[in-house]
Amino acid sequence: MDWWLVSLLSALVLCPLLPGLVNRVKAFFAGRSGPSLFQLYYDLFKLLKKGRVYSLTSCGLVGLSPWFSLVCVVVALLFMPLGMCDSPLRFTGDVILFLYLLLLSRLLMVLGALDAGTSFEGMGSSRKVHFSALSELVLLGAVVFLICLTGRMDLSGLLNSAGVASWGRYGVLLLLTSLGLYIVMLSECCRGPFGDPDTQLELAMIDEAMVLDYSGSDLAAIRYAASLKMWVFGSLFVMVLLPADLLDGFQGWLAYSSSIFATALSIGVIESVMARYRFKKIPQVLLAGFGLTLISLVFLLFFGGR
Amino acid sequence: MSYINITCVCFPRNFIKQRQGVIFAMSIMNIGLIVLVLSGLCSLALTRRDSSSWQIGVFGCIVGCSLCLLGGLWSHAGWSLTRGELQFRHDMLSLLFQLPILVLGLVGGIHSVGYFRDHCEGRQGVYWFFYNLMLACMIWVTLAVRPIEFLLSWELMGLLCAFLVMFNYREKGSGHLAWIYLLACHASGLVLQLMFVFGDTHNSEMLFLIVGLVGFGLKIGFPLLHVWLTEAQPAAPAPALAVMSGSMLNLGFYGLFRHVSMSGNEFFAGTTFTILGLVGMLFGVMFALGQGNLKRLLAYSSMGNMGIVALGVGLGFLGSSSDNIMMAVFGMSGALLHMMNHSCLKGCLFMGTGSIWRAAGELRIDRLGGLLKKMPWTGRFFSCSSISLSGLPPFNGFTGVFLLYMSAFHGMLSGTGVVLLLSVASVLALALAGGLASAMHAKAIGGVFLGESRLPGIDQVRDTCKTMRYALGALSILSFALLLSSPWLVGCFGGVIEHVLCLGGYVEEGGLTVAEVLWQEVFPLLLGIVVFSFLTLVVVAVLMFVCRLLPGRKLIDRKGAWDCGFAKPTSRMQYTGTAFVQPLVDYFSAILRPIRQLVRVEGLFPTRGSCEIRMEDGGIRGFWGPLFRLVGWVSRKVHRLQCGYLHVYLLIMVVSLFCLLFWGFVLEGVL
Amino acid sequence: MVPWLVVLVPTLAGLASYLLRRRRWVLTALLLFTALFHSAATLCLVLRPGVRCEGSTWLGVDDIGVWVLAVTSILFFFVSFHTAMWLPEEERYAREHGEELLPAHVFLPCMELFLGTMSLIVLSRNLALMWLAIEATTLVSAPLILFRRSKASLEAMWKYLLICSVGVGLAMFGTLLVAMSARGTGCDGLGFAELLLCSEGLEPGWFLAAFIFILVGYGTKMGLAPFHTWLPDTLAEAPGVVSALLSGALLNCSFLGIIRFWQIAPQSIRPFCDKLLIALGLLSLLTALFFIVGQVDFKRMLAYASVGHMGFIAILWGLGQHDASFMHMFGYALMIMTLFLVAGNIVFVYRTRSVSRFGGMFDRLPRHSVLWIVALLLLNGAPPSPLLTFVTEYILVRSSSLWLGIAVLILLFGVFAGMMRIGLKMCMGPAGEVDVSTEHARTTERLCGIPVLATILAICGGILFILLMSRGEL
Amino acid sequence: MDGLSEVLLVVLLGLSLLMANSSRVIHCIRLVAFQGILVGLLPLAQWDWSSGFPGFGLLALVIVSVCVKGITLPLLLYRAMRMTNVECEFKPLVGYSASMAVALLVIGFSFAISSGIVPLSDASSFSVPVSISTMLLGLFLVISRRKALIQALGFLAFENGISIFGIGMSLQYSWIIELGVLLVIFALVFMMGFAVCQISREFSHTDIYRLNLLVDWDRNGKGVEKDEEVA
Repeated sequence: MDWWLVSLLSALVLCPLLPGLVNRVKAFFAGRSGPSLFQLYYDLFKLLKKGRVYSLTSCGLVGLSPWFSLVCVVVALLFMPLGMCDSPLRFTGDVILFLYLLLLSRLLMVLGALDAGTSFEGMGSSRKVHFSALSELVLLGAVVFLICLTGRMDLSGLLNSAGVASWGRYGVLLLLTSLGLYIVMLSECCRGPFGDPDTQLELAMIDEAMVLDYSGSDLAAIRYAASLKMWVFGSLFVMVLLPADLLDGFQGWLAYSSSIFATALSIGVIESVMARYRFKKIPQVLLAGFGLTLISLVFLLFFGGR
Repeated sequence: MSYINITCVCFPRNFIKQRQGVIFAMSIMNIGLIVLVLSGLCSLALTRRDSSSWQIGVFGCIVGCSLCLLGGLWSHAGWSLTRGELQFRHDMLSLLFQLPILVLGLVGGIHSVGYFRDHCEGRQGVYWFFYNLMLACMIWVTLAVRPIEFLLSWELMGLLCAFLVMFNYREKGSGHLAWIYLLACHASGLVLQLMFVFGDTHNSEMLFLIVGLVGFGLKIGFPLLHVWLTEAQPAAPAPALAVMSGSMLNLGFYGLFRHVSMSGNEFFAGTTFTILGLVGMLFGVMFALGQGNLKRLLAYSSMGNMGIVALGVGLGFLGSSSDNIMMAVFGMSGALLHMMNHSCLKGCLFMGTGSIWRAAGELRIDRLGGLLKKMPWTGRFFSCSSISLSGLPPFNGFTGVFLLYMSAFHGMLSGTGVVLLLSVASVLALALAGGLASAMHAKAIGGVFLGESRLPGIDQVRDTCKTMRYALGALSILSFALLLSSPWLVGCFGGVIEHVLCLGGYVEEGGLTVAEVLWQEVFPLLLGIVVFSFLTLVVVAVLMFVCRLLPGRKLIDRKGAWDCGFAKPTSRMQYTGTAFVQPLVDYFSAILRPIRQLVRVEGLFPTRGSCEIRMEDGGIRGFWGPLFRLVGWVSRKVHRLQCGYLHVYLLIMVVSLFCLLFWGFVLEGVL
Repeated sequence: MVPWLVVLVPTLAGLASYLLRRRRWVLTALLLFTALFHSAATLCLVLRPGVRCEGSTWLGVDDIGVWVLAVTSILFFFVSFHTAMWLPEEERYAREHGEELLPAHVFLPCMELFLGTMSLIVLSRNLALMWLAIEATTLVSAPLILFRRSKASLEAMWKYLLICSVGVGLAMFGTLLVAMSARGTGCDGLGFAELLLCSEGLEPGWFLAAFIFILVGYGTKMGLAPFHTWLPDTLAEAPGVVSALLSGALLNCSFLGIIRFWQIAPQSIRPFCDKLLIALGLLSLLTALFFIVGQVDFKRMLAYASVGHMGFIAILWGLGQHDASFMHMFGYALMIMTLFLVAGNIVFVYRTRSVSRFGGMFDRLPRHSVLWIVALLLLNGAPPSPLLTFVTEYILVRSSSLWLGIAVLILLFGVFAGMMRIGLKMCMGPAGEVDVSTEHARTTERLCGIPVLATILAICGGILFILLMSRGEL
Repeated sequence: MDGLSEVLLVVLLGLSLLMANSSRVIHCIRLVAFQGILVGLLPLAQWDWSSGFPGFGLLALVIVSVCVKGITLPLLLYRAMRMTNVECEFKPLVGYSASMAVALLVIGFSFAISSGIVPLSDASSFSVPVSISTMLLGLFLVISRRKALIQALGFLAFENGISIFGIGMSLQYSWIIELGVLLVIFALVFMMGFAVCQISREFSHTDIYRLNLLVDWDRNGKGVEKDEEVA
């Protein structure tokens, strides 16, 4: 319980490190000394101090959507079994609420982008809804697999009750599923081969294109929410991967956080060794991720002794 | 087997005691019906005097609906009586389906006052006549007992709705739409008649079931039987349309629950409903994605939502067939809850389209935009309902979908074979549908209310009159109330669920009764949902307030959208709704078959290019169109017989005379 | 006595009004008088079975006959009043536009004679006399078709004359064959009563041949497919009132002709007679479907609809649902009359019958177009119609075998689809290419009184039937 | 004395054969008139004179029917022919030699089927095939000839065939009916003659085959858009 609180706080505090970490890794690969690890903190502070400029076309939704979507992500975070301990707020079926809150945050960002009423933001949001509709499929596929594996219906139970024993039996399937989740993470956070976060070319953007017209504290909220979302998806991936009953308490927290940072490192590595996919290819990759979860499900149901 | 032995739902027949309250309730309800009918007739008679006709109409609508509401709620324990030739029966099941009718009827009446204020064309009397009679007829459907009465009310309801679809008869092609609608209504009447006759005479349960599914599916809008719903119904005036697609579609399920007893072949019913639901849900939401007209988009989403309800019912039946009461109860209650939510939200949305139509005179999404500035309240109500209808927390649309997920999860955990397969499939399909629905509603909201306005005369647009806004507001508040009250609301479904799933209070050892499941399993989950949704909203409000204190919250300036340095972004630069969903439409083009008309820009000094994407309804393209064309072709061939030559006619006569003689004397060998 | 009056008074009235052609009001008065008298006498026959003299050798009436007679009488009542209102308008228009019409002193007498001969069909208790009457109807109704002296109407009349004469000639042969089959029994002279008594003695082979000939002969007159070929031409070319009488009254009377022979059929071949009726009925429904779909002329559409309904009635009779078939006859007669009267007025305003030139009639002729839609719906059995969906169709499906019922329902649905498509195309949408002088339309709007009355009556009948059904008395 | 009646029947058969391949209208009219007279006389031929002189009713009937069928109607049609001045039938729908073959076939057919039917009475069973073939040949004329007048004649022959059957089977029913039948047939043919005159006045020809305004079959593919304005 207390370690859950600790890791919740650490998530809220440390999540801006993830982008910095990724950037450092990329800089290392590029042979540059990249921006500081804490760059995002500086940016957030600066943005919070700045005032905002709204576009004339916007109808006030611009001011609302970043904060609302941030809150959605935070509330979604509350259901996660952070630091290997079940969330105190769990209830049966909260996984659905969790996923739909993420969906809502996405929808709000999209609406905010459409509110600005410019072509690039429309483009970004249209791409966003396209990919997210498919990543929703992958996520539910993973959830179905986990439910069939663990027999639990709350997020904590799902991620946190596949212990060493089940690793012994279904390790491969868990790997496949986590791979699918990894793909979803990449596409949702627009990292890696799916989107190029630090491109200057709007035509290649997804999330960044959606936030072109934000400024000041709104932009801060968006940046923060993005990194937090990265944390959330990363911990989804990690929790599936880590055997639940291996560690707990401080070591659990340590393993958890460190593996999330490791995930960030891997993202950095991938971003620096791979080129961005064409947008036509992204749905296929997502479907491949869905295929992974489906395969693991099928194996579980038919050869898993159920 | 048939309608006869299905007794009142929540209690055995002998329980009916004509208590004072019951008698009071009955008479109140009958008075309400009478008021509806009479006011309709009066306003038709006074149609020359416009003001008095609409006053009488709306008065009768409000009074009648509220009386019926009062009577219905007063004794939900149920009653049945015989007034002269007619038999009425009222119970929980009826009440469940009456509530949307009455509430939407009431609000729709208020909305249509504003809707027709300056656009009556001297035909308000006609509108109110059909509107009030339609409401009365729907109520009668929920009260009718004997098959002949049910058929009568059913067909009358369809007819009155058809006349409402005809109401704007001057539009081009309105005749064709009205034709489609009439055909659907009549077909459902015929099939139901067949069903009742089978129930009478030919004792074949499966046939009875299938025919019933077709007949009522024609009202629900199952895939392939949905054409009238998505093509024709949007032609009706918006308030009436709200009532129709908000509460008349439900009546299809009412008929199934009331008159088609599935006992004995739950498994078949479950499989059928689930598959129909899956197909309908995905089909509806995909086609809705591609629609350019707001009304049609919403109509397709109604089809999708009916698919969701059917999915829930199917999961319920699958559960009861595999003795998995958790699955059964979760599915069924989710279906009913989603039905309620959909009625409320869809009513709000369609009335919203009415307001938009009156304010902007345009419903094509790509021609609209930026209306939120012009009509803020309509916009807010519309957007909230829209997001809610795409099944997202923290709105009421989420609760029903959530219960369906839970039911499917239970099916996965303890189901095997087909049940397992279908529940996995329904989880995945629900996920996909959720994603697509959010995209679709983003298109609707963004295209209509957000961004730069594409409307030529946007400056003249004003928000609509108060009554219409009040109607929308009332429905939005009601949907929020539905969210808050959902745990307790679901608790009331017990009797209905028992009746529909033919559980009849039967419990195996150590098992739970339906009521126990509802109160011990469903209630806490919904409570959790409600709490968290509420929490989210509160946190957002608090955050919005707190952030006002930040220095970064102060608004420095409003400038044109930056948009990577476009000097002056015009409305023609922003993404249209069509462009917004184009990747998805292309992705599903195997199903949607979009028809693309592209005018490329060419030459050194290109003139304007354009790209238009339309899509024809899948049912028409795939099935009905070819069928009707075939009949037309055959009949054109057959027309040659009436060739105008007297000699041919006489020859036909003589030849057929000899054929008959041959038949009689040689083939039959009567001699 | 009363039966004789029922036949004689219209005939004499016809002759008288031909002789007194000088004064126009006399013609109208005689027409209305005939209608009133006929309905009064029919009422008397309905209410007082004493005066029916069923057993008589020449004229008399039984329950079936009374029903058909009542339908005919009601029909003529409405039609005569409508004629009294419509004919002057038509003649005025013709005078203004220099058209040539059949003079009223030929038209009205022919109508009265038509009524007389139809009553004779119903009342005759002798098969040969009935044959005479049916042939006579052909004679007296032929000039009515010629009302507008157009080429088309002339052609229609010629076809009507020849086809019906040949058909009825075959029926004559059938009647002779009945006499042949009756030889053994010793009752000659084709009196219906004694044939009914000695029906078991009839020689089945001869009688079957007789029945087939009768079916073809009177079926031609009744409009059963494939002998219906005269019907669309005639009903389309004749003026509305005449079409109403032909389709509403004459077809039923000819069906009664067939029924008479069915009644005296020996039990051994009745099943086959029923089978014949059902087969021809299905064929008629099929014909109606395929000719109504893609029809371009709305009066022809109505004609085919009546073919379909005749088939439906035949099927009902073949299934042994005799009451139902008569109920259907009643509702059908009322509705088809309404439709033909309305169609006549529409043609009177628009001067064309081709659907493709219509559109937006709700604006031009609001009452008529509402009436048109409602009557089409009622004819196709939308509630609360005395017809198909609620009463007779329900009974049919209930009493028929599964697949027959389904087939009939599908056919009826197709007919409904075709008719409603045409009706809605005419009434809705933007205005068609025909332009109508508004005052002409306004004057015509006044002529919708009788159709409205008929529709109300039909609806009342429908509600009555539905009540009877829900009581379980049908 | 059946001999006489059988002679008459043979003659009637020959008459209808001739009618089948006579091209000139006047010729047809003569044949029909002759046929009518013979049919009218047939009852007398069948009367066995041994039993005494036939009754008044029968004689009256014979006289009337001979007058109507043999004299009045042919005269009427003759007048119609003069008014419409049609002399003969150009290229009928079925050629004359073909008509001859058809006629022979029809006669064979009718003999075949009537051999199947048991002769019920002492009356000459020979009249059954004759009547059937007369009827069928009459119908054949109606179906296969273009001119309205010849169709009317064919109808008359058809009626004659029916009455041959009635008389041959000696199905007597009350003379009122008989007279009525005669009257109706008279009126019918009268009406037909009148119609023929009308047709020739309106259309300036009496070719029924060209009389096809009223159709549902759109020959030219694009809807039946005749739209002859009513009146």
